[in-house]
Amino acid sequence: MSLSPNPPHDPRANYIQMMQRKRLYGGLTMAIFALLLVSGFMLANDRNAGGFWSGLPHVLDFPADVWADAAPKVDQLPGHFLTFFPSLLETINIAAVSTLIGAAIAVVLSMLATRGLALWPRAIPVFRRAMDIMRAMPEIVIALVLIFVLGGGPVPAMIAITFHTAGALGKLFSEVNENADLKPIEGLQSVGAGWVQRMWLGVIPQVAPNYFSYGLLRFEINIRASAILGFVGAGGIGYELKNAMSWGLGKFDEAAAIFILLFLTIVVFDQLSSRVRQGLIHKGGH
Amino acid sequence: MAASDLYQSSERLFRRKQLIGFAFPAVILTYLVYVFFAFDILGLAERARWDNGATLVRDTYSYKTHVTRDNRNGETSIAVEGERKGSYPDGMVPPWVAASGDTVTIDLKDGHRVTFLPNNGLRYEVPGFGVIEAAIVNRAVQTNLGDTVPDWVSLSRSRLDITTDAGRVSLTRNKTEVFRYSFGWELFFYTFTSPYHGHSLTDILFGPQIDPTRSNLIGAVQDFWYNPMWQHGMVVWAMFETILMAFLGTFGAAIIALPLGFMAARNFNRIMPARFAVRRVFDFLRGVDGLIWTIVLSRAFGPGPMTGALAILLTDTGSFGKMFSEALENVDPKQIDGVASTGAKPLQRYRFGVIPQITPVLLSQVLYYLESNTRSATIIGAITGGGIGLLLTQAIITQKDWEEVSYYIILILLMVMLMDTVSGWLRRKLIRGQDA
Amino acid sequence: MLLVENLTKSFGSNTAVDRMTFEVDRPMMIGIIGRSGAGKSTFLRMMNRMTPASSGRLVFEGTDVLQLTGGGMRQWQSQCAMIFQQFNLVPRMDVVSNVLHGTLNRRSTLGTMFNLYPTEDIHKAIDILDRLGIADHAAKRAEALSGGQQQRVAIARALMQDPKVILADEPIASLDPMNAQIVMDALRRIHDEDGRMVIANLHTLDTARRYCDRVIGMRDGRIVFDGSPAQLTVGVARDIYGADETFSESATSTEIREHTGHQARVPA
Amino acid sequence: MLLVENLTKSFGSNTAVDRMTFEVDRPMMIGIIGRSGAGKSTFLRMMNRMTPASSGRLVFEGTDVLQLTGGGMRQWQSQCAMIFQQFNLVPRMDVVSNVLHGTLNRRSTLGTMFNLYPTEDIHKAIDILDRLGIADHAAKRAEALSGGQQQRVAIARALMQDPKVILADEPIASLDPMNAQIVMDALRRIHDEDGRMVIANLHTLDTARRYCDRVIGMRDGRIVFDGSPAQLTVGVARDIYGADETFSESATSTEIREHTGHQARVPA
Amino acid sequence: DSHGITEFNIGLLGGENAQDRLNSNECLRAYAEEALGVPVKLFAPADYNGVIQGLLGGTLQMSWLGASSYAATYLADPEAVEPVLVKINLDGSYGYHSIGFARKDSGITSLDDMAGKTFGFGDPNSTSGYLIPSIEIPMYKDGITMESGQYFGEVKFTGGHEQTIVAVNNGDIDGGVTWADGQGAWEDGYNSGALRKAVDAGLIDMNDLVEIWRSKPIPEGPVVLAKSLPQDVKDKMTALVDGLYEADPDCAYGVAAGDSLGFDPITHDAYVSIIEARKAKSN
Ligand SMILES: Nc1ncnc2c1ncn2[C@@H]1O[C@H](COP(=O)(O)OP(=O)(O)OP(=O)(O)O)[C@@H](O)[C@H]1O
Ligand SMILES: Nc1ncnc2c1ncn2[C@@H]1O[C@H](COP(=O)(O)OP(=O)(O)OP(=O)(O)O)[C@@H](O)[C@H]1O
Ligand SMILES: [Mg+2]
Ligand SMILES: [Mg+2]
Ligand SMILES: O=P([O-])([O-])[O-]
Repeated sequence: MSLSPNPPHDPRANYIQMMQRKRLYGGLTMAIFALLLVSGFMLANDRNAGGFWSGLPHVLDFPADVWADAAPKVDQLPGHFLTFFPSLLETINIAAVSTLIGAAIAVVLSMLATRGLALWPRAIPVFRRAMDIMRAMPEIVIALVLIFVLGGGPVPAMIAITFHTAGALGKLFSEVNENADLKPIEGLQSVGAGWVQRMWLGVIPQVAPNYFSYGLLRFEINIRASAILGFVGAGGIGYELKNAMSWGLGKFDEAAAIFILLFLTIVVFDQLSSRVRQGLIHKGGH
Repeated sequence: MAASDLYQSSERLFRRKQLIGFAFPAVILTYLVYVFFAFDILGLAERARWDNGATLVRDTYSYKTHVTRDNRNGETSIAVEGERKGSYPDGMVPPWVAASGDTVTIDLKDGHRVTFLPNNGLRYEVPGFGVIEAAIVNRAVQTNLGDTVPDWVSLSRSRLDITTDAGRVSLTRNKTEVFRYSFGWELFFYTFTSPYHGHSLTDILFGPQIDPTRSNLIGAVQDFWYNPMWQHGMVVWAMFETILMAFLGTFGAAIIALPLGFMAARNFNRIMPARFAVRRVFDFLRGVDGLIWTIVLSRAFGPGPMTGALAILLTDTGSFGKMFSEALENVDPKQIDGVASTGAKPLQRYRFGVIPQITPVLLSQVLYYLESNTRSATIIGAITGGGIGLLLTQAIITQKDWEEVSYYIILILLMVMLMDTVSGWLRRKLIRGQDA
Repeated sequence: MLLVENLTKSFGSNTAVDRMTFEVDRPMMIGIIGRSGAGKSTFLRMMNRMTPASSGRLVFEGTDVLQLTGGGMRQWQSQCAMIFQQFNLVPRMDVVSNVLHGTLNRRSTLGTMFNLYPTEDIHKAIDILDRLGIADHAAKRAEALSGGQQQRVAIARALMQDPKVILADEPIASLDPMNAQIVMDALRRIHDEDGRMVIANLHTLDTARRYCDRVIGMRDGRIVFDGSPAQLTVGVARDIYGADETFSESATSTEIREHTGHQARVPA
Repeated sequence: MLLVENLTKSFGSNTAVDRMTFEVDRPMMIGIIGRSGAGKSTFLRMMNRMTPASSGRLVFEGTDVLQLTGGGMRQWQSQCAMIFQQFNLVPRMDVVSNVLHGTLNRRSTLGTMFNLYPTEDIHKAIDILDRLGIADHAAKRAEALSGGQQQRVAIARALMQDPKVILADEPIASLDPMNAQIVMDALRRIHDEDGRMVIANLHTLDTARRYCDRVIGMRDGRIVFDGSPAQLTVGVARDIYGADETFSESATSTEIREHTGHQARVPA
Repeated sequence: DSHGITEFNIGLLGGENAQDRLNSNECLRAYAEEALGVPVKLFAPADYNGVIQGLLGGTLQMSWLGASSYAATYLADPEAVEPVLVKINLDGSYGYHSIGFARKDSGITSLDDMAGKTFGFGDPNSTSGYLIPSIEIPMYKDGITMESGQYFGEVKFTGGHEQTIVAVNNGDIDGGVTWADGQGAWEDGYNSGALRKAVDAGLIDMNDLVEIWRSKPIPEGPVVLAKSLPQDVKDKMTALVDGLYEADPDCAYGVAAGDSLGFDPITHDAYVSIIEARKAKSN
């Protein structure tokens, strides 16, 4: 009763053949992957100063040192919190501003790069490439270069993170845009609305919840990024942490205080953003 | 409803919308203004050193050759970027340098010409300005400039510095130095010490044997690989180490996070406190950033790629653990029921009821992280001492080898984009073609 | 006042509209019929300048609107309102805002982004909604309305443009017969009362016959019929639709007659 | 061979199955009917040990299966195959693999982890698929099959278990009438040819009447009818469903009769 | 002869391009491999702390530290490393100075003019870039402290010697400290040190800068070996580095980061005062 164009010969043999082929490919893939993993591990182990197995028992040495230095000075923690709070604020500000500006740029870029929305459809590949490059650029690269020109402080970090954020969010936003309903936009086009009006009134209301959700996620990532950039001289809490950590024994109490501050901030924003996003997604219905 | 009521309610509606429409940007604008002052943007504009920026940009596409005369013994040396590794061997001079006796003439471009005169003298013909002559007399710099020193000349008793569009000249008691800028990345393929310097590709491939001890191909590749200025071999290794860190970290984390994900998923672990504990562990691993893990781990494992890989592994175990457990909480129980109803053992239930469902989700998340971890590995490498990130940050911090900086940046961009492409390709390939 | 001359549109090798030519000398209600793929939508979209024409002229009151670009083109669009089968409203916005979108071309971009519409425009929007019998829904989101109500909002938006021409692309195809009638009545009333030209793509013959002053039949991109509704015999219809003798009009009728049994067969 | 005695299941204060008692002395095809919430699914799930019973006994061939634990329980599950309304296959795996899941209980955990099954099992799986008329789809992913085909794969998986009992929980509720008939025919044939006991929850009276040897009617967790299909009169049915006089069987019929007009009304 | 060790890792302190550091020390690596008969590897972490952690964790066996970095290692674990050699300058001394400097056009000529201004340190683990100035500058006159907002308007770490120089030159900070041998002409950036390197790189024009402060001589940092190494390994490595200048001056130039008279033995006692200083700066 089969209507298939190539009538079945022997389903048993066919299947076994297919299964063996699949098993071969699957096994080969797994073997290559395992080989890569194991040889990669051995290579990394070899090129590392200390070996993995010999280092494993000492994993807690550093935390133990920190603990031994900081625990007796626990009474100073609140004071340290107060001292370093302004730096934390700077870190959060860097993240917030770069998320805001980066998202704004991303909105425009993503629309210019989405088929159906683009102002210049021929230039879509240009904007796509541009976003790829912005996204591929690690923040630290831009920050360090800018520090040379602009001097230390929050601004190089802010620009660096903004740049990367624009690329990263741009890609996500354009994925959201692809799913936007084009009908309202055509409707607006038919009344003679300009491009900005079409985007603002026709697209933004549709995609805003998704934008917002991705923006929040990015904000959380950017807090880490801005803390990290402090390590290379871009100010904020990362700068303080690096100095205290570098000094080591004698200032581990400060390091611990800064670490706790930073950790709590990250966790709080992480939880906050996942709550809000959950809410958005459930409310938005998609 | 009467028309006037409708009018009013609509006007109210629009007033409210306008209010929101203004309040929202206003709040953001206020915040930006606050940050504008908190970050001292105005002061920044003053402090910004655009000349540094110009140096940076110029260095990325050009290089300078130093012609240096040691004023104590009168010897002249020529070196690219003033580095020993870029020194011209004895007897070899670039075409724009002419030496006759004690006099060395250096032809900067556009009619600029510098001459090293005997007795530590210096003569610089600047088109459209005239001739600047200077010498060390009684251990002090003497010039023909008189009182009118143009602003592109910096003069003190012990030092003269002239900066023009064509190059730079400096004169001190110890040495006289001329910098000539040329376009390109000089010595990118071979330094002067290599016999292959100055040979074209066709020469090397098809020409007669250049180095009697090695075949052309082998010698050319070796000397390129070990080029002492650019050190391509080391750079390639560094890129490889970076990718290795990302690869080991990402997949190691995925392997560890999978069983832990089950322990944190509501539908697979009924013991609330255990679930809670595992989740807090995830939060902790994630919250302590990879960079801090790097520092913590470098005590036990020392500098190197393994330390970086482990740092990525720890952070990502947190991220994956959270994502995996969420994916697990969304699995379709019907499939598990179906497998369970045949009398399958618990492991078999996971293997056939759960794994096929979550693999596409997990795989796509893991592969997405692979690309982003290549970027993280670049940063982490800058701290632990490994990979392209270290080379890059160090080159930037020493603030002179901007051409190397741009070389590294280009390589990093290519590397990340490559990883993006690879992970995207794998994602499409595996998730479409993959079967349990 | 409207002259269409050799208007042609090709998509690659496929000619969607083929040397279409006709003239209209006074505002009237025109129905365009033809089977799916005949080029009806393409013609309307070219007229509204949403799709660029391949060749030909489309002269309205002395101006070749196909030559307009940029602001001039957008101004023409604002004079030539379009109503879509799927309404094409902004679903998450309230009804009045959707109607006010009809004024976008006249207002500054920045002002419209902040919802700064003049009060008289808001009043006018309400008046139009009132005229179409849906003023009570003014503050609701468009997506909360039924299909027929949404289509009336779309008509209100068109009227808000104060257009000289209203183009309607199968305005009732997504509607049930009850709502279809309300919407067609509204369009006819607008024509009668305001004297605007209305060009409507219709997929049902009886609608065309009942509401239009002139009917144009298209087949494979070409005009194959152009005449009064009375001239539209079953034979002519068979020609237009390329149907054989089994063709029966009632199969596509949307008119609400006494025998409600047919309702279930109205194409969705 | 099967004795159910005072079998009870409570969810909190809600008693889903209430002192259910019946006995079966030889393999037969039993249909359980009753309206939604009557406890049909709960009974099957208790029998398959997917849901633990609150109290009572369920003795099969001398063993109280409710007392089994661990391996013994899983072995019982493998002898008592279950077919679900939603098929509950692994959609991303191929059909044969899904069928082979029926052997999981017999095989070592390690081997199955890597999808290693004996060749004779694979052959047997294909033979079973052949018997059910879907051998051609053996290599396809389960999700690529139609509902009726998927349900037949589920039956194949059940047969692969070589069970003494097959439990089927509304096996045709997700299927169109055509596929429903194919699936029910297959179940009946399995009973007839292999002599396995089949217990099926059904939501349509005529299916129960047509395919079963014995029908059990449940209401609010209790057995309110237990007899032959012939005894299942409209009055009894009204009792079981708690319906009034307007109850008409044909409203839920899935049988494909000559007057196809009814097809459209079959619940989806 | 494996001496009971299977590998030998050398840590290279920052201050120069990692690539160049690895390259300059490649010859030392090869000599060491030859002498020890086990694989020898070079590691160039980004900052001082990377090397310190490696020595403390026992993953690095040798390094040329700064005095303060040695003190940090010693304070964290006195049993980790021992100093064996120190670099000798061309004039036979083994010290250098911390130099305070500012832009000439800022009008600052001494610490007296720095009141209310921004002051920059380098790396927290640097002797000349932090430890010594942080102790000696407050001794310059009454009322100077190194707390932000007291005598100086702000005190911050730039991250390293190079960054301090660029920051002062840019005007990001008004004054800063870095290291120099203090010999030769100011206009050249002295004979050696971070200023000289910056001049050579064309980053700064010394005519734009003025010296505003100079520390007492600071002892050059020691070459250290892990204490846990077998004695013969220690002896071999000490002899190797000690004799490097005589055996291969080019290699010594690279390892000692410039012209020197090579390395001479030194002991822990030379750094006792630095260790005390560091203790004083800890919380
Ligand atoms: N954007 C496009 N690209 C390519 N071909 C198109 C495009 N739009 C329309 N066409 C083709 O042009 C022809 C006319 O299409 P059009 O939409 O105008 O027909 P229609 O009469 O409106 O039909 P319907 O009743 O289905 O709306 C069809 O063959 C269609 O496939
Ligand atoms: N897991 C559970 N938790 C709580 N109550 C349950 C659970 N499963 C079933 N019930 C309840 O038990 C009762 C019987 O449910 P059961 O699913 O057995 O009914 P059914 O006869 O199969 O109905 P249907 O035709 O809808 O499948 C219902 O009241 C139901 O709400
Ligand atoms: Mg159409
Ligand atoms: Mg049920
Ligand atoms: O410790 P330093 O070498 O930076 O003075």
